[in-house]
Amino acid sequence: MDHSATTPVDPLVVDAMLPFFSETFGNASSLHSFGTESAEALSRARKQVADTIGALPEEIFFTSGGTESDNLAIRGVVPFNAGKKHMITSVIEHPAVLNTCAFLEELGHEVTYVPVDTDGVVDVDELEKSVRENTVLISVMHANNEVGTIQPLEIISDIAKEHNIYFHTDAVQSVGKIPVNVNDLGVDMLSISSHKIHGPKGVGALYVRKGTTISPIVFGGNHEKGIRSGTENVSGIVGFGKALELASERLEEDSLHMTRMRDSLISSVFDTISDVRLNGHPSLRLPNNVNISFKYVEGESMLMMLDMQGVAVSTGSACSSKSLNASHVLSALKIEDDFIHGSLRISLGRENTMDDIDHVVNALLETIAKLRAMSPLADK
Amino acid sequence: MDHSATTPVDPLVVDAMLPFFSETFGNASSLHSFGTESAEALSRARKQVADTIGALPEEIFFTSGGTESDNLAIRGVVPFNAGKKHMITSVIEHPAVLNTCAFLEELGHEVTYVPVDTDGVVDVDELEKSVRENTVLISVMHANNEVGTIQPLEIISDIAKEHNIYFHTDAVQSVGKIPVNVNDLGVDMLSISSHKIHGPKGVGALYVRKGTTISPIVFGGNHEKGIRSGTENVSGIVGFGKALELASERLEEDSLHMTRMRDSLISSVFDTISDVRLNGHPSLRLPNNVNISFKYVEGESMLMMLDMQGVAVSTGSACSSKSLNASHVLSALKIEDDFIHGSLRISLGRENTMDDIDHVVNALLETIAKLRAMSPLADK
Amino acid sequence: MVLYSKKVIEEFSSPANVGFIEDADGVGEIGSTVDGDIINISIKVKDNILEDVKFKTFGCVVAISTSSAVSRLAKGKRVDEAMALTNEDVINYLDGLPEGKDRCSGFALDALKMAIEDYINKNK
Amino acid sequence: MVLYSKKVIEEFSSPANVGFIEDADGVGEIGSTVDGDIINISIKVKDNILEDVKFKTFGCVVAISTSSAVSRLAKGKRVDEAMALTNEDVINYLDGLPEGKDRCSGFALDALKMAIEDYINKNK
Ligand SMILES: Cc1ncc(COP(=O)(O)O)c(C=O)c1O
Ligand SMILES: Cc1ncc(COP(=O)(O)O)c(C=O)c1O
Repeated sequence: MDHSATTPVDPLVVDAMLPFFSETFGNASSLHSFGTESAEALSRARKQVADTIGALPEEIFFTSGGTESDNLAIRGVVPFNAGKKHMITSVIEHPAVLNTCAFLEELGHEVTYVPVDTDGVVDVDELEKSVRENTVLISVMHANNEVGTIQPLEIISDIAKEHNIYFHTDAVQSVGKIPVNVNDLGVDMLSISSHKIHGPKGVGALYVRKGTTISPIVFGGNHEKGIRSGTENVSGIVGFGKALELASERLEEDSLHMTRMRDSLISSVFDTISDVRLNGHPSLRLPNNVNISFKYVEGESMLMMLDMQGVAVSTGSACSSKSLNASHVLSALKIEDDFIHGSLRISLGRENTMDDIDHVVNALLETIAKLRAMSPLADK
Repeated sequence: MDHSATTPVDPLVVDAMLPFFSETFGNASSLHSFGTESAEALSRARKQVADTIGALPEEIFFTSGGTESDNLAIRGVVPFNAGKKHMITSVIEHPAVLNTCAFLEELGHEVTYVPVDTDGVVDVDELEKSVRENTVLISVMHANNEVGTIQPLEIISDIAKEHNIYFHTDAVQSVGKIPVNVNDLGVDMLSISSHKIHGPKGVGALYVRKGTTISPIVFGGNHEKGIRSGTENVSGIVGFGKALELASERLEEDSLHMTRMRDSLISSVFDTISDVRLNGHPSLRLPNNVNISFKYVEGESMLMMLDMQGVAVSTGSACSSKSLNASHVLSALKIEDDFIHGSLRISLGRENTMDDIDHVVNALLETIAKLRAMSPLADK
Repeated sequence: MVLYSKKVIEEFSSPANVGFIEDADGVGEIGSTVDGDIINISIKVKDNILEDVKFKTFGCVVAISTSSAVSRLAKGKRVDEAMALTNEDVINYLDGLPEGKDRCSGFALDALKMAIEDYINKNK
Repeated sequence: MVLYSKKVIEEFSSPANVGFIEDADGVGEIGSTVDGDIINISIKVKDNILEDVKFKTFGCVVAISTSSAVSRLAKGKRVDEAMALTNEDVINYLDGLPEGKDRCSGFALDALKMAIEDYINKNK
């Protein structure tokens, strides 16, 4: 129930990877036939990734994950366009984007963080207004990892094209859950992460549209056409390719299945628990994302109590050493104080069943009842 | 016979990894118990890595491989010491170091590339002379990947300490083959790569001595104490830890075994084939490295013919579209024209046997005979 | 999650003394929904002894488990003894708290002391 | 390695016409040890026909396989026909050469033409 954090590797994916540990273990950059088998495996995986998102194999660059893909897209473009020092992003991006932007600001670049509405949709008018002469890149995520809101990328793409600005999207959460096609979305770069779609951890890819000039952020033996050096993680890449292939084959079925579970979970919670709030957009929403706030109770406590009942979820509020912080995403959605500390993200996976949903609902009922009984607020 | 390029993953390592694909697949940064099991697995691996090199667990930072570790060590230190713009390295470093240095030069930093003698040993006097007021880092590899020469790191460490300069070493080739202890070597940072020691590809580590200030080069969710963001490659890291543990348990035995094979291979070649030359240092040499040049024949042709006989090796001369280039390492060793295009690196692994050595010698005999029969030089 | 000691988890999942004391002799409450923690402690005092101590807490695992721990530690103690309880006593009782979770560890004790002061003020 | 066509590999591993022709009518040689490729082609001409063509090559897989291919293509041809051979003929004969390996693909043909010119010059 925490599939947005990570997913189990599909057994078919593990099977696909196994030969590349001890048998076909060649270095894909070696000249001998041993290395060539690995190189061929990489080519197959590259095609699997490309096919899934409507790209060409030569537009796919493998990385160590979604975080590195985001870094590469932004830092591979922004600092290398002299005179164009400005980029635009949204306030609800993943830290992989936001912290990269913060780093660029330290280096003297300028970043505009466009706000979102209370459903988490990026304010497109604001975005357009923030375009400058020297804007080189727009980076807006496809779907948000916390509240599941899907962004209007097609509209943003039009703005980017009109002003001749590169457009990157972090599609780490959307791939495998909704259709993702680089041409329909109109993006120049797109980040994917393997472990979010039943592939292994530590692998990802950046799609880079032909004609987009990008510089590397890791230097070395010029693997991946010089864009990403380092001996290729062959087994990981093979698993990633297989996972994406499976995901795209199953997309329609999985998406329907998850949507059903999602909607059933949301309506059960609303039917049985009072003082709740759905965070994120009611319909422009990932099929596997449920993000609900419960009044009078706090996130980490719910998380712990649910964990005791075998339900793993996540929360947008974490009690750290300094403060009980609401996440930057929930804050950006301007959720009321009463609700902001009691948020839960329940993210479904294709292997979940309606029985799992029943179990979660029961666990939630018990958890909320118990915690509200302890809460000084519930009585007031 | 190309173990310096990569190694098969040890079956024990694969076994250690398997549970972390589909069973214990939690995100190590998640708060629920599912994620905690992964976090514990990372801790165990961190200790395995630390123990192997005499470090503390909190001094180990996991990366996506040797290349990234080298990048992190250099780019995490050099640009963040305002006023200290100079670093020193050697001419025979791996491209992961050399190309990172080239990038820093583009950014306005200054790099001195210290030469080596004809055996590939770094000229320590030159190194000391090149120290400046504003030198912030020395990066010299422990053992060279092409010719196997082991560098006098202890001496270089004394120079670094005397002048208060950070000292990094790329130990990607030495770990698992010769003893590597960060305190004996006197280094502040040390790079390791998993796939060179029978671990999975796409994982590595950088050792960073406590008190060394280093900045990240990948930004995001602040994994690895903020030094390396990105969801941790749990299965890969577990495999890496196990591989290092095995390597250090077997070090003495493996090293002896490889030394015997190496010396037998070298003497057989010298006994049976004329006009040959051993490249690299005769004794300060990795136990698994054989690098020999054969007059009158060219590297790629040898490689191909050996490959047909099931022997995978590598060569320091590659025929590219522009020129038949000798590697920067062989060039730095000032190997004569007659020998420079006919180099072969045969790098042994612990699973090789004396029978394998016999097979290689026979394949070499046949290959050299055949190619020399075609060569216009052999007759002249 | 293993971050927390067994004792913390125990205290969190089976807390003692949950509730408001209707005719309390002293009440202490700290926090707000903005801060995200509210701890309410009410006490009943008889013959200078804390006969009853109850808490209601909105907050994280540490907020709840320390509240419960404080209520147990204080109950049955003399007023001066209860006032002498330290943060360390609470943390020891819970077999330690994980690093970085010390922010709210003192809140429950603060609320108790507020309640005791409330009692003392009322009986001056 | 699969970079190379089957035909290239075949030609490389079982080359035809290896050797120097002792009493050659024409010899062409290009390259040096510094460059790293040396191709020597010698020819025997009778009645305006290349009766024999032999090569000796120091170089990479492409250098050797194109040398062998050129020797096969030229042998038995009239002098003018041999002079008319193109790089494309050689590459077609080898079922193509991988990208980035075109540097030395013309050397063998150049050496052949040097040998033919040598023959023509000698017989002027
Ligand atoms: C939207 C989004 N972007 C980027 C990432 C980072 O990807 P990875 O976990 O592969 O580093 C994540 C996942 O944590 C994510 O949800
Ligand atoms: C000396 C040396 N440094 C760095 C590397 C790069 O490590 P990795 O292959 O893990 O990127 C290698 C291997 O290619 C190496 O031999």
